[in-house]
Amino acid sequence: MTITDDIVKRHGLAPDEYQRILEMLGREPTLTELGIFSVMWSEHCSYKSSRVHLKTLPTTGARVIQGPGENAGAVDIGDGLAAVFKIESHNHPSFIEPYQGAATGVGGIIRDIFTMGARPIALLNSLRFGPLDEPLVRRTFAGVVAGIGGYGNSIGIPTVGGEIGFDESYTGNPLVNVFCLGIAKADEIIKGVASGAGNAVYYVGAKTGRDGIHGATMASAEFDEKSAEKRPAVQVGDPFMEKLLLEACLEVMKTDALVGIQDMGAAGLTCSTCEMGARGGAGVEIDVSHVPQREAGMTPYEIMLSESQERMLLVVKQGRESEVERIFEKWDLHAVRIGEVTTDGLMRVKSDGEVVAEIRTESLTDGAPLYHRPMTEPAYLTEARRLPSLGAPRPADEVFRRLLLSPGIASKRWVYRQYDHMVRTNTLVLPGMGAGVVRVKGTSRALALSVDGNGRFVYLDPYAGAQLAVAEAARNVACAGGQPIGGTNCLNFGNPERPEIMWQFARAVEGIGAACRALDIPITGGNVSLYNETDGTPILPTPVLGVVGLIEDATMIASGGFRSEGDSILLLGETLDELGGSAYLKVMHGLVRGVPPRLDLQREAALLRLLVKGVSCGLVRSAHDCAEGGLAVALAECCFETGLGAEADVPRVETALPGFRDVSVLFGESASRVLVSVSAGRVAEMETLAAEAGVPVATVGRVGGDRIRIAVGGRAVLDEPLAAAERLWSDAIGNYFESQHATG
Amino acid sequence: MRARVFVTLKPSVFDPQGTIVTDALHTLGYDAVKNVRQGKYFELEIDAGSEEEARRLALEAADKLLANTVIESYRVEVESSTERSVP
Amino acid sequence: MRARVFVTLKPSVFDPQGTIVTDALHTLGYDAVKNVRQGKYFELEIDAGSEEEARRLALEAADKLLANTVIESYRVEVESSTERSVP
Amino acid sequence: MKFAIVVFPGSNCDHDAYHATKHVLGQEAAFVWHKDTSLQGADVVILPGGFAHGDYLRTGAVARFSPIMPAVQRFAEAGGPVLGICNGFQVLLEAGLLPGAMLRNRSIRFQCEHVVVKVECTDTPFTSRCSPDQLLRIPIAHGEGNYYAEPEIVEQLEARRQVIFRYATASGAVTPEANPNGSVRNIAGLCNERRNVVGMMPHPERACELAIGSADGLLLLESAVHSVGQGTFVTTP
Ligand SMILES: Nc1ncnc2c1ncn2[C@@H]1O[C@H](COP(=O)(O)OP(=O)(O)O)[C@@H](O)[C@H]1O
Ligand SMILES: [Mg+2]
Repeated sequence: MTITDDIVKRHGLAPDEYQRILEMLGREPTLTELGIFSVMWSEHCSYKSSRVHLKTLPTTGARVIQGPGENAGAVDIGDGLAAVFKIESHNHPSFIEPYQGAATGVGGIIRDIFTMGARPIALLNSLRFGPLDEPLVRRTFAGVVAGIGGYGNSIGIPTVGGEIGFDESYTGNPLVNVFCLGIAKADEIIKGVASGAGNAVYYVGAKTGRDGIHGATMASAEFDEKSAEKRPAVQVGDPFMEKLLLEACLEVMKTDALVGIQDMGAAGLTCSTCEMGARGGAGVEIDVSHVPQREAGMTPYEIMLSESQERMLLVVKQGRESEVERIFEKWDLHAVRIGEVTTDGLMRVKSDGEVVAEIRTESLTDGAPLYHRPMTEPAYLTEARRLPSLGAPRPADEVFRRLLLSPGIASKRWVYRQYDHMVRTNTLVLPGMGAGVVRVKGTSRALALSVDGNGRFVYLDPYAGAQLAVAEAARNVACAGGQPIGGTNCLNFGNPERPEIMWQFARAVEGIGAACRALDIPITGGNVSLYNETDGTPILPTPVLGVVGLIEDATMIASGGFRSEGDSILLLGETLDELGGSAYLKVMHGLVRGVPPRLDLQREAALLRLLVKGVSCGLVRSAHDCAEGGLAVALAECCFETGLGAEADVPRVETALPGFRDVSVLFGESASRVLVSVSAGRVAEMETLAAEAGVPVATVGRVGGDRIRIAVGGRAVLDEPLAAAERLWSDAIGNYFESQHATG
Repeated sequence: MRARVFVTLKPSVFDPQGTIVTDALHTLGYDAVKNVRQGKYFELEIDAGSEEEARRLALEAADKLLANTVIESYRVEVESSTERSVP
Repeated sequence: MRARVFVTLKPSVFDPQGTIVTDALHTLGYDAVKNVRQGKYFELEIDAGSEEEARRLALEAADKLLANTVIESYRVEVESSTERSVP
Repeated sequence: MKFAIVVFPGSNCDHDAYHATKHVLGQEAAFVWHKDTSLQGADVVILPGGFAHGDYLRTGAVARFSPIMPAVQRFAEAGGPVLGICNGFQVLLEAGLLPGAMLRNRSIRFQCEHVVVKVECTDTPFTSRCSPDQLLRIPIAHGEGNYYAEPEIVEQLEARRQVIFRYATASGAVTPEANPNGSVRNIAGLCNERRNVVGMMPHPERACELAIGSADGLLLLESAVHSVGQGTFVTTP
């Protein structure tokens, strides 16, 4: 078969990319080879547009055991253990088939973690949808949530947290980012390498079908009317198979019979084969006719490109084969030898003994194109960063209620109730507010986990917005008492071939880098999802940060809810006139405008230290940061958690918009602010600690009663019955489904 | 009038449930059962003037709600009036 | 040979899924659909010498495994050879 | 005292049951693989929660045919204490060791949350340390926990005092609002006629330490230790 221009184009390869292939091979590729190049050089697998930028992120640190480049990152958490974690996106598949798309997203990230020899102990997710008023969005939302639960619950890994945002830009392009964390012995981490000539290459897990062929290229192509035809068969997740794989692989890994292992994710057998070979500086030869197949008549092209789920590729030490086979048999899995490691550095694919592809492994990995794509500051920014005139503000109580009812702020209980968040009996802080906290059995430690992002801020200022995402995730784990020790990121953006999008991307990565350096959070991995657009309209740029915090003493943790009547409430940090990008502007005025809150990284770092110290010594009884919806919403959330009311009087702020003084104080989203409660007798102690840390502090109120009362500068501005407010907030999301009987 | 809707995974779509059922039947000794695919089955009571109308409604319901047409296909049968009289 | 097994909840048993589907259809405006009951549907490929044998095997499989007879009843249809030749 | 924890492929609360019995309760515990045929001389058998065989056909439907099940059956017939938790309860129903069946939750969604159950009877090996009407705070996590039995069977269960736990409000009222899944008569757990086999949807093994939200479930495991120690429930060889 000769390769025509049209065939090249249908593989999503640019003409110069095809030229590069011709040069590398020194001949025309076979169709199978072309398919292999196309998936490996797709944006999704090669990071060709993003790599030059990602290189600038800080990835090292005293605790880092494994930085980017492997299936997941790993940091040292003491006691000879490592936390292995990563975040992955499954945006496009979740739009096409919400349940299966989200479910297989969960399955994929779990494999990345246990592939490293780690037992997965926690899942989180970060989701974005269009407005819930739209039936299609409700269907997507309900399907995604059910799919995440369906997979995670079945396999028995608790989903301990997450976040959800809503904006019109996600209507045709929802975001489904899943984070998983596992625990491994630090010196037993296993890598995805193939080495040792003659070592056997094994395939284990589900049979290969025609599903997801071109999935990897699809994840890199913008959606348009025509993509409906290109839509490949949807991949169906099989959590039961994955549970067997998980247990069997962990058992095999205990034997030290493995050289390396990698899951077959995007680009399936192709990706795992050439990446393992490239990492080990070796060649790999396989014969696809040995690959277990679900359908008759599959071609080598299809077998190599299939993205069937729940499959693993292993390299086994010579002489240990039967031991490995036996363990898989115990779990009713049949490990099949499909090839072996060679010395020639080639990925050689045979079919019934006949060579159908032969490519240098590095050509597919390091040899992939690398683009310095052009960047331009988007024109929309000048206008968007100016706050238009807003008319007269609505009364504070009305704004308060509208915010509590808005799905971005409303309780996510309807969602996390569908997730098993307690299985494995490690969850010390259940979903509800702030970070999820899981203990590490066999040690005295615990880990606080949070994923955060704010597309509005990033849209208005990618550099600052990305920093704010890092800071919010770090602050959330610190509120629980966790010292941030590592991070991962999922970068969801539009089409990188547009200079404006590329500029957003580059600035956001710079922002993440600067914030992580200042807060001492090495990035150990992540994921890039580009081409998130519908008919040319991009999503809000949405980098999502996952941060892991280490808690030395699992008995000294805090959650956000107030603990006892009579406790004093202190506000750490400073409130400024900062409504830009706020939920207030979005919900009340339908605007994504203004300048996002200013972030002083030094002050944020001081705040994090103060929180960790205050929580770990038992002084801080509860801590909750002021994020979406500002101070008023944060205070309400602290009350809702435990059903204790509060009374607060907060200082005034000078504002540029004369009528908006109260609004600005109540609902502005100034960064680096946390509401903490301490027992009344220890206020002075807390104040001293804050002063020493250089963090502004003000005692603003006390816990108690059955109302939420807030005064600004001594003047009462909000006085709401707690129970009624709580009901609005807790029923808001469920009401979209129950009352309207929306279909799911 | 009664319509029955059968929803099955499209042939190319992986059916983990059917696989488990097949395995379980083999364990029970039913080796003659070569393959099982699992689907959904709905019985709809429809207030319709004619079989035609009942069929149209059932087809619409299947397309809009009962089947996930991305991965499933469906088939509708309407019980004829003689059958209907059978309890 | 192909056998189809239909498993439905017994009439006396409340069907949570069917109820939700009925409500959802009403929300979509299909008020003519008075009631929906949801069941399971299996397609079995059976290596059998006769229709009789296929039926017997399918009935056994249904009774032992596919249906929980505490709450469900089942029905088996075996495709006749003429039907079988249809693709 | 030795607890046997049966591991089916897809069990996922097996480690939790092990942790609770071994590390919290301080008793001996052992995993028993579903393909085994012996319970290794255990005094108490736990069928843990999870998704055995994926629960793809029906919860517990495939697991009941596991090679270990005849041994469980014999152990139960001999009077040994058996506790089925969540998926384990579903397996006991499918195996006919307890009457009735499970339907999808009324909401047709999976639900994970703490609930309150009221102890109805204390004369079982798993409630002997509870007091009558005691309220326990224990989490549920299931999509099919909507217990159903034919009306005559339900009457029989009531008459023979086989209902062991009912979903209740925080103040102990057995009301529809307190019923998370639609179970008939708010049934959260029941026992067989001989009272040695107990099945329950809530997860006591997830409620054995205050650090994770509740220690009420520990009472059930302590009851088992006590009952076996008293000789009330021992297998008659
Ligand atoms: N998609 C989700 N999955 C699981 N839990 C979630 C999800 N979204 C939100 N939650 C939980 O709901 C609570 C409130 O979310 P959010 O308001 O974003 O948190 P925060 O208080 O950290 O800003 C948190 O405990 C969070 O973990
Ligand atoms: Mg928030």
